[in-house]
Amino acid sequence: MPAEITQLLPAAVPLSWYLVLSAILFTLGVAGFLFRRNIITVFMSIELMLNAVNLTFVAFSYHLKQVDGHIFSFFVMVVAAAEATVGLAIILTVFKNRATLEIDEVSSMKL
Amino acid sequence: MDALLFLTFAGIAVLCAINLILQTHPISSALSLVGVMGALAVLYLLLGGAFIAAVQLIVYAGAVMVLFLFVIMLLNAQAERTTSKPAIRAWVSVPLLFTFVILLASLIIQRAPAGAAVRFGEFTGGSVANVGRALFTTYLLPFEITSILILIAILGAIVLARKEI
Amino acid sequence: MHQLWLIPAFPLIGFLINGIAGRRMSKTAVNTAAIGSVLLSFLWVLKVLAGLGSLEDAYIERYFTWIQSGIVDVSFDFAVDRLSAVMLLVVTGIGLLIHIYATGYMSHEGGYYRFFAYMNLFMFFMLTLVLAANFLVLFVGWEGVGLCSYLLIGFYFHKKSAGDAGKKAFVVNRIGDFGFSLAMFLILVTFGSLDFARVFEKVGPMAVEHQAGVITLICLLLLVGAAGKSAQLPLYVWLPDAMEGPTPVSALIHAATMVTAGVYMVARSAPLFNHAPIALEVVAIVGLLTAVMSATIGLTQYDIKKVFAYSTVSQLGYMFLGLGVGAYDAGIFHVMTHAFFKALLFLGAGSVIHALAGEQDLRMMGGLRKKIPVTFLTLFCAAIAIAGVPPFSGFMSKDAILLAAHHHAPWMYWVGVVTAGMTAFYVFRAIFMCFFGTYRGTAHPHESPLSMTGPLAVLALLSLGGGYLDVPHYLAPVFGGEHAPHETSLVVISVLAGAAGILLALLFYVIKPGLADAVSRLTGKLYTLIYNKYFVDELYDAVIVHPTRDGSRALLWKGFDAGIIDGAVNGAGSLARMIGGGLRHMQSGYIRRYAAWVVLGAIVLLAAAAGMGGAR
Amino acid sequence: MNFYIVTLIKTGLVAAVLLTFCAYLVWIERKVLAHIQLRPGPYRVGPHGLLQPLSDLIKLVTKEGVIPANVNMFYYLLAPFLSVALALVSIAVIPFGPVVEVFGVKTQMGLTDLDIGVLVVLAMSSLGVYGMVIGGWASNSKYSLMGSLRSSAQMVSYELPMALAIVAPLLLVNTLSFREIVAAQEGFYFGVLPKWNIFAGPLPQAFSFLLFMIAAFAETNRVPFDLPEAETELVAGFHTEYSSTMFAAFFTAEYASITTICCVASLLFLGGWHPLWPAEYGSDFAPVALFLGAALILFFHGAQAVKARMWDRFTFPAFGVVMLGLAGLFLVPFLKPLLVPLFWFAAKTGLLIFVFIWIRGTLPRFRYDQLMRFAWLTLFPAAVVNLLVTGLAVALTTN
Repeated sequence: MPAEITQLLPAAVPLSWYLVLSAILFTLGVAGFLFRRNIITVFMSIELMLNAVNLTFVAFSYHLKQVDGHIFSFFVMVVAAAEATVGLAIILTVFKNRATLEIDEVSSMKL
Repeated sequence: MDALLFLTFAGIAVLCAINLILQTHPISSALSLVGVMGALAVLYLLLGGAFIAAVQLIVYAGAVMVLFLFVIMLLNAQAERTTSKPAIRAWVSVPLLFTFVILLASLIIQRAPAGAAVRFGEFTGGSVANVGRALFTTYLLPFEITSILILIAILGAIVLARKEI
Repeated sequence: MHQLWLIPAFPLIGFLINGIAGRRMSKTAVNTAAIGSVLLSFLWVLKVLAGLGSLEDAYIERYFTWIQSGIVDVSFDFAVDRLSAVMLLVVTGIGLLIHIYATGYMSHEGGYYRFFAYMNLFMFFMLTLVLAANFLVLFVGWEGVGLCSYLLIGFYFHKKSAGDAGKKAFVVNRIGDFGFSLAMFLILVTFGSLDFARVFEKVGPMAVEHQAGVITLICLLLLVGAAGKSAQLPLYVWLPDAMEGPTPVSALIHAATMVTAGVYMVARSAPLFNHAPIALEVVAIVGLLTAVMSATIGLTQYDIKKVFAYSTVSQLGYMFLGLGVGAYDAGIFHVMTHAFFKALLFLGAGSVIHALAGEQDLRMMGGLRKKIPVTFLTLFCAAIAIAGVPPFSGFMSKDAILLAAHHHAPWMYWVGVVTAGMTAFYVFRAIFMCFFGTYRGTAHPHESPLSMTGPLAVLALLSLGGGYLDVPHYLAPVFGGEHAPHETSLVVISVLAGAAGILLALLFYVIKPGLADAVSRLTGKLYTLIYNKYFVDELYDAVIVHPTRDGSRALLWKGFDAGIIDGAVNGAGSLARMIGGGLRHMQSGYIRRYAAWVVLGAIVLLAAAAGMGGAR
Repeated sequence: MNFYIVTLIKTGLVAAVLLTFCAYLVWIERKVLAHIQLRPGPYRVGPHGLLQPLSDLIKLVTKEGVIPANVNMFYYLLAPFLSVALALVSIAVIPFGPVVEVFGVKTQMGLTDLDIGVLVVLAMSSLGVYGMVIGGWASNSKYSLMGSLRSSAQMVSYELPMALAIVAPLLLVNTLSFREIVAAQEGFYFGVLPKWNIFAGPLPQAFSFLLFMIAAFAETNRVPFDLPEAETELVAGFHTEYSSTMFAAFFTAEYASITTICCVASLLFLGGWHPLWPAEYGSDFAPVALFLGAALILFFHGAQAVKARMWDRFTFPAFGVVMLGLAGLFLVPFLKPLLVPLFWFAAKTGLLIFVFIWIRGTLPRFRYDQLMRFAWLTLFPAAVVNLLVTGLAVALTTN
């Protein structure tokens, strides 16, 4: 590896980099939620936000030298899986009833 | 080396995430999300979370996202049509989001523990044995409740997927 | 560990079985569950008592911490000492007999399983009450027996009078419970604990309050509670009405066990009362007044169960008199003997009623001696026991009380003696009206089945011989062993009073039947007063019930509820509607718009956090 | 830098061997199937068709790569790449033998050894779905789409029992590293019965092995679970629209994953490179005896060659000489510690692969609904019960 690059970069990654990365990913998730109109994509944006949060958990787990953060992200994954199951089933039902995946067309509670 | 790896995979994650919101076709978005997840898995490895990295791939990338792809293909979802509306919304939302991320980042940098740094290999508490021990002792109750949650989710999905609704 | 908890647990299991599955079970199965559970409980009591030996000191079993909050630290404990040992034997023994009796008595009634479920539940709560090692556990049992009493009085809930009687008992008991609750709070504040052992340990070194103080207040409040449960003045009014319940209930709950809970509680709190002589005096006077007043009412009643009900109130008065004059052991002794003969009286009365297909009026009976001989014989045993004929049980315990009363204040003795005479009179009046003379009714009397006469016989034996169980001596370690000196003359006088009562009854109702009416006409107004129970119910109605009801209706309902509360509720509703009307436009149904609001909120929060600076 | 050089050498070696083996696996499969059906199989290209894979390769590469109209080009090209890449990644965590010393360099046989090797294999196998899904979707054909839906559902469903079947032996060995798993299976009961997981106490994992193999058949889309490529009934599947090299890539991916999964099975259940019987009883000479026997048979057949196959007179003895040479290699003292474990590992894996082919020649195909019902109503509950029983046995015997 060229010496210049090695000198340019810190020997160890500051914790805040991870946290800022997480913040950026989270914001991108929010942006996806706000800009995309396809329900499935919106749903995926939520998954992105969850992933961003998981990164913070794991990063703090490293910082505190405790395994608890991993457990929390594990639970987040489980919840995400359950959420995906039910959410996708709902999307299927919505599509069956309204023949659309546009989120703005699903703005009323009744048909 | 650490920083290089971090920057590489953080870059991949951010690029994939941007691609997620820029692509109009849901399949492309889904695959971008898989990319984000893969990159995050590598970052978890760097943070000493071997188990959580593997689970990230197996559960998230291997199961949840496959489910998404599945539904997209089943519904034959098409790319979003462009409409005239987003212009106004973008004027409001983009500054809002920029404020959000800048505030968040400044808060993080302001309050992050000074001098805290991540060196690969310094923390090995995320091995399968450690996670398993914590999961089956300290977090036994949440863990068991999780199983109930999953059961309910399965039931809910089955009920929703029936023909009559 | 002697597993005390099993004692109440058995009836609880019986209750659960009958309560949950009883509807689908045969009568035999219900009987097995109900009687079996009580029998097991009784046997377990015997085993525990045998295992515990002499019981000089209380034996305590701790189970778990119940409430822990600030100074309140209550654990769920059971304890047995000699006092509760006597009560345990009485409750489970009499309870067992009455359960057996009830299988015969209730055999033709609807809601058979329900009856036994309630009875078992009652046994559970009563045993909890007796076993309690602190005031709060005792209170649990206390409330529980109140509940069961309510349920069982209103057992024939389709009859309005039964439902009303149940409610009356419940409400009157609440007044007493209110006093008990206040007493518990005061105990907690004063002694920092509700444990009997801790409280009595702390009260020991305190000075005896010759002037009213906090202990006196506690004791008076406890007395209020006891008066409610044990039907003392002025809260006795519920007990006569409680006779609406099935007769076994009257025998078990409203004669033998529950109503003596007040006596038990006061005796249990003896160390407190010993430090409050004023309260003790009040206890004695309340007891005496109750005894006299209800005895006079008993003289004039025609309903056989009412007669015995007033008799119960009167006898409870005796017990309180015993407690009040410091003869706790005599009081508890009388609790036991009274449980024997009064249970017998009620069960006998039940047998009579059963024989006459539901007739309760003494004027419609007569001459039943030949037709239902077993019932007559057993009832007669009970009557001579209660009338204080030596050497039977009533004589023993009543004399112990009277002697102590004389030792305390002679006038109390004399009033007691008069009451004893009246007791003998009204009991024998009932016996004579029922079994002698000619039959005045219409039904065809028949002797009761063995399941009923069996318990009657056992109780008769206990009524006659129960006095030889030397309870006061046994209880000496609990209350201290000072006894009033034995004075033969006093004993003779009280026996004579009893004999006079019996003879008078004989004269009035067997030899010259018309004489009673003549006397009642002669006394005129007084008789009417007594016959109508001193118009106490009417008085309570006029002074308490009506004003409360009218006041509630006018002020609380029309004024406060309809005006202020409803107004506030409606106002809140319309306010919410107004605000909602404005905010409704935010609820567009467009999820992404909601998300934008959330983001905005998050930004505000973050900005606030950033504005606070590095504050951690 | 020593590490990088050694790793590069090993990677090259493994890749070369694996890819060659995959190519020859096709030849082996065709030969075995042919013999099951009493045919000679490939025979024309080279002696006994040994050059057939090469000619197949030339054919596939030189064919025109048809790209159907209106496909999503990026994903269409990505899919085969993804398939083959993910299939090859798993081999990186699989050890082939113990730590050895070659030319003074101490190294392990295998590319790397992770603490979570088993999880990596699982993860890669679950990511393997993407190749199919994307390929089927990008082809812009309903047959492909249906096929990819079918196969992804199948893969996701069978992944569960497979993972559960893997967990049961892991309970016995208490580690997720393949090397340690194999190490835990060293030794013999009563001096003869190997302590492999299918025999090991407290609960022999033979049933888990069975479950794992069934799920492995489904994961690799092999008969009787080869719905994804049922050309005759369902117009094949996700690769219907693929041709030429891209088709070859899918093909390679499938054979690579068969190889990987058989390696995993022998590592998890069959004791890896540990011999079937102790060295005291001459297990080290088993390869010599085997290759000698093979040579003898070849010589015999060469002598017996019929007129119709004149070349056999020369080819059989030639192969016999090769076999003799192989047998001789196992007698060279300094190669022996290197080759004997490798032999045992290869023998077990090879046997399992033979079983794959054998089954293909024997069983008919499942119908799709039967396939899914079998996964969820038979295999999955069986795996759960198996895991619970194993866990109970382990819990009762430890401490």
